[in-house]
Amino acid sequence: MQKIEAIIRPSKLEDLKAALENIQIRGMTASEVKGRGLQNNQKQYYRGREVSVDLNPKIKVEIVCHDESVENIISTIINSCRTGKHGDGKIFVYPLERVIRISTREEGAAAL
Amino acid sequence: MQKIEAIIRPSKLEDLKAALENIQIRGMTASEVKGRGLQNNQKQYYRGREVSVDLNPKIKVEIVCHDESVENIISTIINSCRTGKHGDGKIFVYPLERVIRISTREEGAAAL
Amino acid sequence: MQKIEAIIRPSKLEDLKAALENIQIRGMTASEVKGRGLQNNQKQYYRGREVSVDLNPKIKVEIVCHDESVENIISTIINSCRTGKHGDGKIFVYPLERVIRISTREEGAAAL
Amino acid sequence: MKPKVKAVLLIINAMLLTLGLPLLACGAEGPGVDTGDTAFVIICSALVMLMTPGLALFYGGMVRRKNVLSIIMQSFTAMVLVSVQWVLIGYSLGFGADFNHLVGGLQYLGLNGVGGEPSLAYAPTIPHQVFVLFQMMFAIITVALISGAFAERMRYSIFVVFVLLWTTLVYDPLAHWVWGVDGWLRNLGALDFAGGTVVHISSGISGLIACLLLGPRKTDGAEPMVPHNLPMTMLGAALLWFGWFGFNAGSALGASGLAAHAFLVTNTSAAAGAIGWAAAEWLRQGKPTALGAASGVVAGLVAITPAAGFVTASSAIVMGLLAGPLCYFAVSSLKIRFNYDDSLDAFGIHGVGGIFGALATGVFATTAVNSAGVNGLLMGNPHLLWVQLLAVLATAGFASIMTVGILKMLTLVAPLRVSDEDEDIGLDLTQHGEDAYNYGEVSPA
Amino acid sequence: MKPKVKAVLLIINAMLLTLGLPLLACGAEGPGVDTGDTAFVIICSALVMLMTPGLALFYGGMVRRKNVLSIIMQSFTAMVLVSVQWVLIGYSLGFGADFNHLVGGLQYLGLNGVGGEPSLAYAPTIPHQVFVLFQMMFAIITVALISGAFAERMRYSIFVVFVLLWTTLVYDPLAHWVWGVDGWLRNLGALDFAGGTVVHISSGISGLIACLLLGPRKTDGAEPMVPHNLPMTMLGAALLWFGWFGFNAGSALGASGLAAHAFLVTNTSAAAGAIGWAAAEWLRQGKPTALGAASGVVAGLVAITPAAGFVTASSAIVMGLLAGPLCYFAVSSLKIRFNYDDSLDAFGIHGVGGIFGALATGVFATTAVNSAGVNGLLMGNPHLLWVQLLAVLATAGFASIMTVGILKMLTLVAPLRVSDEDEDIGLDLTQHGEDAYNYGEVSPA
Amino acid sequence: MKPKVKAVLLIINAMLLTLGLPLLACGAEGPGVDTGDTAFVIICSALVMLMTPGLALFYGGMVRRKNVLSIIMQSFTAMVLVSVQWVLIGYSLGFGADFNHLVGGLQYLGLNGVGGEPSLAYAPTIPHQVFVLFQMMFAIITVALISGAFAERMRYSIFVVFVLLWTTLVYDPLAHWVWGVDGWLRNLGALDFAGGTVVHISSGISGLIACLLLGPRKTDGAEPMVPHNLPMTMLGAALLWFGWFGFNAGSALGASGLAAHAFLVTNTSAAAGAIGWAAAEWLRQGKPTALGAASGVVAGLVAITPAAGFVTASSAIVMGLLAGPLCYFAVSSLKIRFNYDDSLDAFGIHGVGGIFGALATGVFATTAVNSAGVNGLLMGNPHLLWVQLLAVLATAGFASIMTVGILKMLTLVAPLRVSDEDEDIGLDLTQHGEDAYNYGEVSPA
Ligand SMILES: Nc1ncnc2c1ncn2[C@@H]1O[C@H](COP(=O)(O)OP(=O)(O)O)[C@@H](O)[C@H]1O
Ligand SMILES: Nc1ncnc2c1ncn2[C@@H]1O[C@H](COP(=O)(O)OP(=O)(O)O)[C@@H](O)[C@H]1O
Ligand SMILES: Nc1ncnc2c1ncn2[C@@H]1O[C@H](COP(=O)(O)OP(=O)(O)O)[C@@H](O)[C@H]1O
Repeated sequence: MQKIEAIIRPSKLEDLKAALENIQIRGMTASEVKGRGLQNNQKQYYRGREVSVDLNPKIKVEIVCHDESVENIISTIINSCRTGKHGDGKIFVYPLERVIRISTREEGAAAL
Repeated sequence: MQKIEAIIRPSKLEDLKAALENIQIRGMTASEVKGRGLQNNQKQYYRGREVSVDLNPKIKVEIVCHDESVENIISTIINSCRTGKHGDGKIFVYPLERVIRISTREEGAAAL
Repeated sequence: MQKIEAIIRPSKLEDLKAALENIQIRGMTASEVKGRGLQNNQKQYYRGREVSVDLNPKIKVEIVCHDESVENIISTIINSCRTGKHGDGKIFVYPLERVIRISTREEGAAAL
Repeated sequence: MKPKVKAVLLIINAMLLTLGLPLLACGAEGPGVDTGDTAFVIICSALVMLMTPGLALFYGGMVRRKNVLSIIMQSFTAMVLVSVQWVLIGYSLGFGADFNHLVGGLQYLGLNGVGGEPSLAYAPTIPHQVFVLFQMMFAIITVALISGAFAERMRYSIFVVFVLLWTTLVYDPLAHWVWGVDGWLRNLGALDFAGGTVVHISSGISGLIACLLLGPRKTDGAEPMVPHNLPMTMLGAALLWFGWFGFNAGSALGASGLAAHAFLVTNTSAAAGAIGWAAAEWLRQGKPTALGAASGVVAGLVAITPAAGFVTASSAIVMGLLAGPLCYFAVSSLKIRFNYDDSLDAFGIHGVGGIFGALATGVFATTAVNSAGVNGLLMGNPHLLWVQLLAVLATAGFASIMTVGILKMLTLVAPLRVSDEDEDIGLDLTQHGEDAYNYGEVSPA
Repeated sequence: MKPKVKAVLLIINAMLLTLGLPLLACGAEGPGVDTGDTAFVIICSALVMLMTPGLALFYGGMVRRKNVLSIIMQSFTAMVLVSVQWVLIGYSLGFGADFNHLVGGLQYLGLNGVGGEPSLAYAPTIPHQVFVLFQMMFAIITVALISGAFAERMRYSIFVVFVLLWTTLVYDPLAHWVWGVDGWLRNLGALDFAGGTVVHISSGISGLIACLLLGPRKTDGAEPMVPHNLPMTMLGAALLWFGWFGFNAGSALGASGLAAHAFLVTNTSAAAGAIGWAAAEWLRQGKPTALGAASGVVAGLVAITPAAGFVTASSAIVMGLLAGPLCYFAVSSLKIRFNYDDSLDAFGIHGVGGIFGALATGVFATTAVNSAGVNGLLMGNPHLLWVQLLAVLATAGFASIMTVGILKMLTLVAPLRVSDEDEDIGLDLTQHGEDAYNYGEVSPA
Repeated sequence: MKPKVKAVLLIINAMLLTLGLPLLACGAEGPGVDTGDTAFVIICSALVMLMTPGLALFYGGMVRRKNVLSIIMQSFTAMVLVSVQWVLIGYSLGFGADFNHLVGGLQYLGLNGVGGEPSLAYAPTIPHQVFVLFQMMFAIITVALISGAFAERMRYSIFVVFVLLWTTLVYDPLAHWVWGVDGWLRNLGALDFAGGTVVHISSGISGLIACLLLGPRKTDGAEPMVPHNLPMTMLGAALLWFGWFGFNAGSALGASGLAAHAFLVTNTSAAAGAIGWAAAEWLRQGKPTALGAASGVVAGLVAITPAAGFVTASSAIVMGLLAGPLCYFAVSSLKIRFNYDDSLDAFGIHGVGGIFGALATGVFATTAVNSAGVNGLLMGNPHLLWVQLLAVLATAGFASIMTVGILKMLTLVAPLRVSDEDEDIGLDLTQHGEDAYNYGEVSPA
């Protein structure tokens, strides 16, 4: 099993959820993060002081899945979250040792 | 060393902290996340419009520990966070390469 | 590739960003977390009730990088975030399987 | 006209008649109306009205975020229901012709006969309606105050019925006892300038009874019960303070020196209350808190309410300085000691502060301030203190018994509390289907 | 004096003269000024002024967090621009000597000749300037109300120009029609005590037109459109309610029994509106919401506005009980049905509630309340209802046509909406370069 | 009575006598009291009182979230301490019988002899106590304003002592200079309708001095210093605007045409100030901000304060249009240039705007508005401008010297600032042991 972690634009979350449901993926965990990279800074102004904001709001979506689904999920993420501009985000894939469902104590594939 | 990541109900955090202290585990990092899975959606209403909320508030607890503690911690989590209903959450276990304590530069077991 | 995850004091984020830019590291993802460990609890008071807060605000910084940069980044983090007191935080290093940039579909080193 | 339309009109017309509201000339002013006094009391009514939203914020900031709408909604519910109840029956029960010194008669049902002419008995220089309005705002906030005691656990439908029953069966008679012509406490000579007994003791004691009957909030597995938004509470306290000027100064029922005096001592006691509370915290905890200062302001305001037209500014300083630490003690020690879950200290501040204020009025009152008043203990008249004590006991006793009765009766119909699971999820979602805040991008969908 | 300084002074002096503001004695009071009435209407003006920030919060809590400053800024912009416009030209267009029953003349340009003497035609017991102030606050809130219809998408620069044009070309003439001496709707005998047509119908209808012309907010890929901060909305509703006392009671233009009556029915209808709306929700959704109660309060207030000086308290209960569910139906069903994106229901509440209130005035008005009024349908005079209907149609028609004209004209100059990308990022950042909240430690740098 | 109880009573009685508060008849109205004027000034006092919580929110929204309670608490502290100080000694120092044209005598200590009779010298148509109340609210806000300059770093205990010393040693004498009968600036003919010098210049300059003495906030390793909650700031600005009507119109001390005029020009200048500031931003940054509009409102209000009873509405437009950009320049360029850390621009807005307003009064004042006033430069009288300049210099000089003295003295006792570590953690936790917000489920335990 692997964990796919996608850092995406906040405005793409709804699209992503819909796209994933289309491929029967429902389970996920999302959280708010701020990111920097190649995307331009934002300019803000407070009483004439210009503040350059280099941490842009992003959403991190974590999906744990079977090895065979990884490819499909990745391309779904890319398809629904891509605008082609810097700031679209990244996908990171991590190895995972174990998965357990708390409510039933099931392990592994059954736990998803 | 491994990292145990538990996604739990917000109302179980206090119980979990207490249970972990009982087995001498104090170090942890917690954060707010939203999750979806098999748990039912919530219904909300705004000026007659029904909004179905499919991301439920959860807490992610991360605990880095020695390999031999993993089993004990997992069962402690299950025991204190389980209600038996959908939405109790998951436990994910990840491999870890290194652990360093910033204040002392200690590495490995000494850093925890 | 590896992921470096640093749990640091909130007041050190600006210093860390500056220090990392010095070594040409710009990409990162930051988020707010709360942590407990050896650092002392805070005392708060609400209508005469003393509340002991055992989750201290921290920032989690995640940096995905090439294997050869790991050492350099770790020492940069330590140098800029260390006060020597409990609560400075930890650095965790995780193995990573894949990295993909959404905007260009590039994989691996090119995606960073 | 289409017959269907005609039928609707007839029904509406019938409703109007049933409501019994007469079609009298309100615009016509009686003789003796003073525009300055009228302007003053109308605006004071608006100020007092603002106290209930102020309370909603004061309370709202102190609950956990999952219950903030529910507590605000309870204050709004009090405003909404009592506004209508007062017009239909409440005013009449409070200020209608005396019945056995216990309650007003039904002559003002639907504000029948209440118009632009002053009520000579109650306020001879302002239109009768202005007096009705002003008193209405008192009835509203009183029942809203109680909600602090059982915050975060009562079912909303129970609250709705509770408000209607309590205001009709407890507040209206009490108002008559103390302020109504021939009310028995008034006849006895009890002093209550702006509602210490009627408003604060009655709500504080009822709150205590209610939280005892409902039982404490669930604590196991619950997140820590700390205020979710203290700036909201501070804003609420400020609005309460602001509105309280209308409450106390307006109780002079005219733009007079007495009104100015009441305003002055009100402000003084509020300030002294905050100083007293914060000083007590500083001594005991090592740090004065913002919540403490705000709570001290309210304690000082509660304490001075019955006394505002009867005591000097220096007495107000003393009363505030005592009320602050006293209420601090009540919420931090008494509550722990006796282990009741008065969530937001409706009893600890309004009950305790109100009782203290009523008795202190018996100590500090002086006819030098107000020749219509009575001298208190310090002026050599211990009698007043006994009268005040009797008023306190009568109010507390009546409010307790009635509140027990109302709640016990309601228990027969339905559970008073939400289920444990709903309490866990929070009342906003479970009672109202709403989430107070959706700040983040990871918001509901 | 240095010549440069002198030149500057001359320029400033010239500006003053160009502005045409006379240097007349404002301190001198004319005969007939009543200090009580003056105190009352001045304070009421302050209360009405507070309604616009109240609206800013009411609206602000309902938008997504990325647009909260933009909507608050729109209310502030209305306050700021109309305050100056009113002094320079607005008051004159509304209340200057009648021109063809359609608009006021220019005699009061720059408040020329407006001083401490009462205007006998409009308010004989208060300084003329007080009347100017009071009316100014109405002009401000009216245009601010419209912003709810096109929230979260209009370019700020367009909004600025829209405010100036709309208030001058729509509001000022309308105010003249209904309230100006010899205005045609006033001559016709249409009743509008405190601005149902002028304020609520005109803004509601204009909002509808504007949101149709701008088109709906982008929904694909957007976060769910749920209110970001409901306690803020509740506070806003409370401030609206509070300020509305100034709005309606102040419209009596004196501290009279009529003012008290207007205050009473205003409060009653607000309460009944909330009861009606919440009850409808309870029946249909199974849960009454806090937002629903607050919206019902506003619906009740809107409905009673034209009627406040003409109907009884029992009629106010009926009007509120009907207005609540009616507006609930408008925002939850009508809007879905006809698929327009009236973001914050400026039309659904102010338009629908305003039309209902104007017609209901024709039904419930009675000279028993106010001998200066007219009897309505229920008192056997169907004529008034037709007059009210005509006033509604004329107002709605005029507001629609003018709003279409103004916006179409503006489209020629620049796009009305922000770009899709900017809408996505939010108007706070893209229009104002600000982020409303920076709570977290991971804040911008 | 038990001897112990008796002893306590004796002590309390002694306290009362020590406080020197007489037991005089406050309820009795003297001849010449006008209920309309009284109603007006009492309500205006309440409005001015609300400005300080308004300021608390205005400032509170601008600090970082870890310091929001500390800044709100500083405003509350000013309210609380000055309320008591004013009763005990402040009023007497300000308005007691003149001593050497510099300070009031001690005859009103503990408000001795201040009752329902009007003070003929100060306000002949309202009870003396009303004048006391109204002036009290000015004393409160003045010292609260200063807190903006050294926000986010001063120790709370130092602030407490600073408030008491500053209000007694700086504000009270200054009030006497400008408003007290026989005060030297008043004798000189300096015009200050509602407190431009006394309130704004004195607080602004003292703030500047204080922030220079304390030194800047720590910036290395600090999160970016951006406002944490701008809607809170907007609400604060709205409450300030609302309360300012009481401040300026109330300064007419009666419900007169002059009051209406002051209200009108106040509103006009506020609006023009916002237009000026936002326009300057639009030109320089490309975007007008909400914070800019709110700041411009305050700048316009500050500027018009000394002039409100002396200048025309068109002058108010000009003054606002100049004050906005001037203060914008002060906070965005001057502050950077001279590198002082006036955290929330107490000097940049109140100091700079206040000085501008005082001088502009010397330019624009005209007796056509107020025959009790004086003509200014534009009416051909350059003398007034010199007098105003002198008043500015005297105020600024006195405030600076005294503030330096007070703070230097305090430095001897204890450090003025919190430790670096405490500054890092935030003042809410370290000074008050509280956390302002606990929204999340991961909240403290
Ligand atoms: N090296 C990195 N480690 C962790 N997160 C990163 C890294 N680089 C970028 N990110 C995350 O990805 C987001 C998008 O990256 P960015 O470089 O701005 O544009 P692009 O989408 O073209 O890669 C960033 O905001 C940040 O959250
Ligand atoms: N595939 C997944 N990947 C990541 N997180 C998941 C996944 N499935 C579930 N979760 C997380 O676990 C939580 C609980 O899952 P859910 O399916 O609702 O109930 P259960 O507790 O019975 O597994 C979700 O809210 C989500 O945060
Ligand atoms: N075992 C652990 N697993 C995960 N996070 C931990 C663990 N121990 C500590 N942390 C994180 O590191 C932070 C600092 O740890 P702490 O023990 O307080 O001080 P030190 O910096 O000396 O290690 C904690 O607040 C927590 O966020």
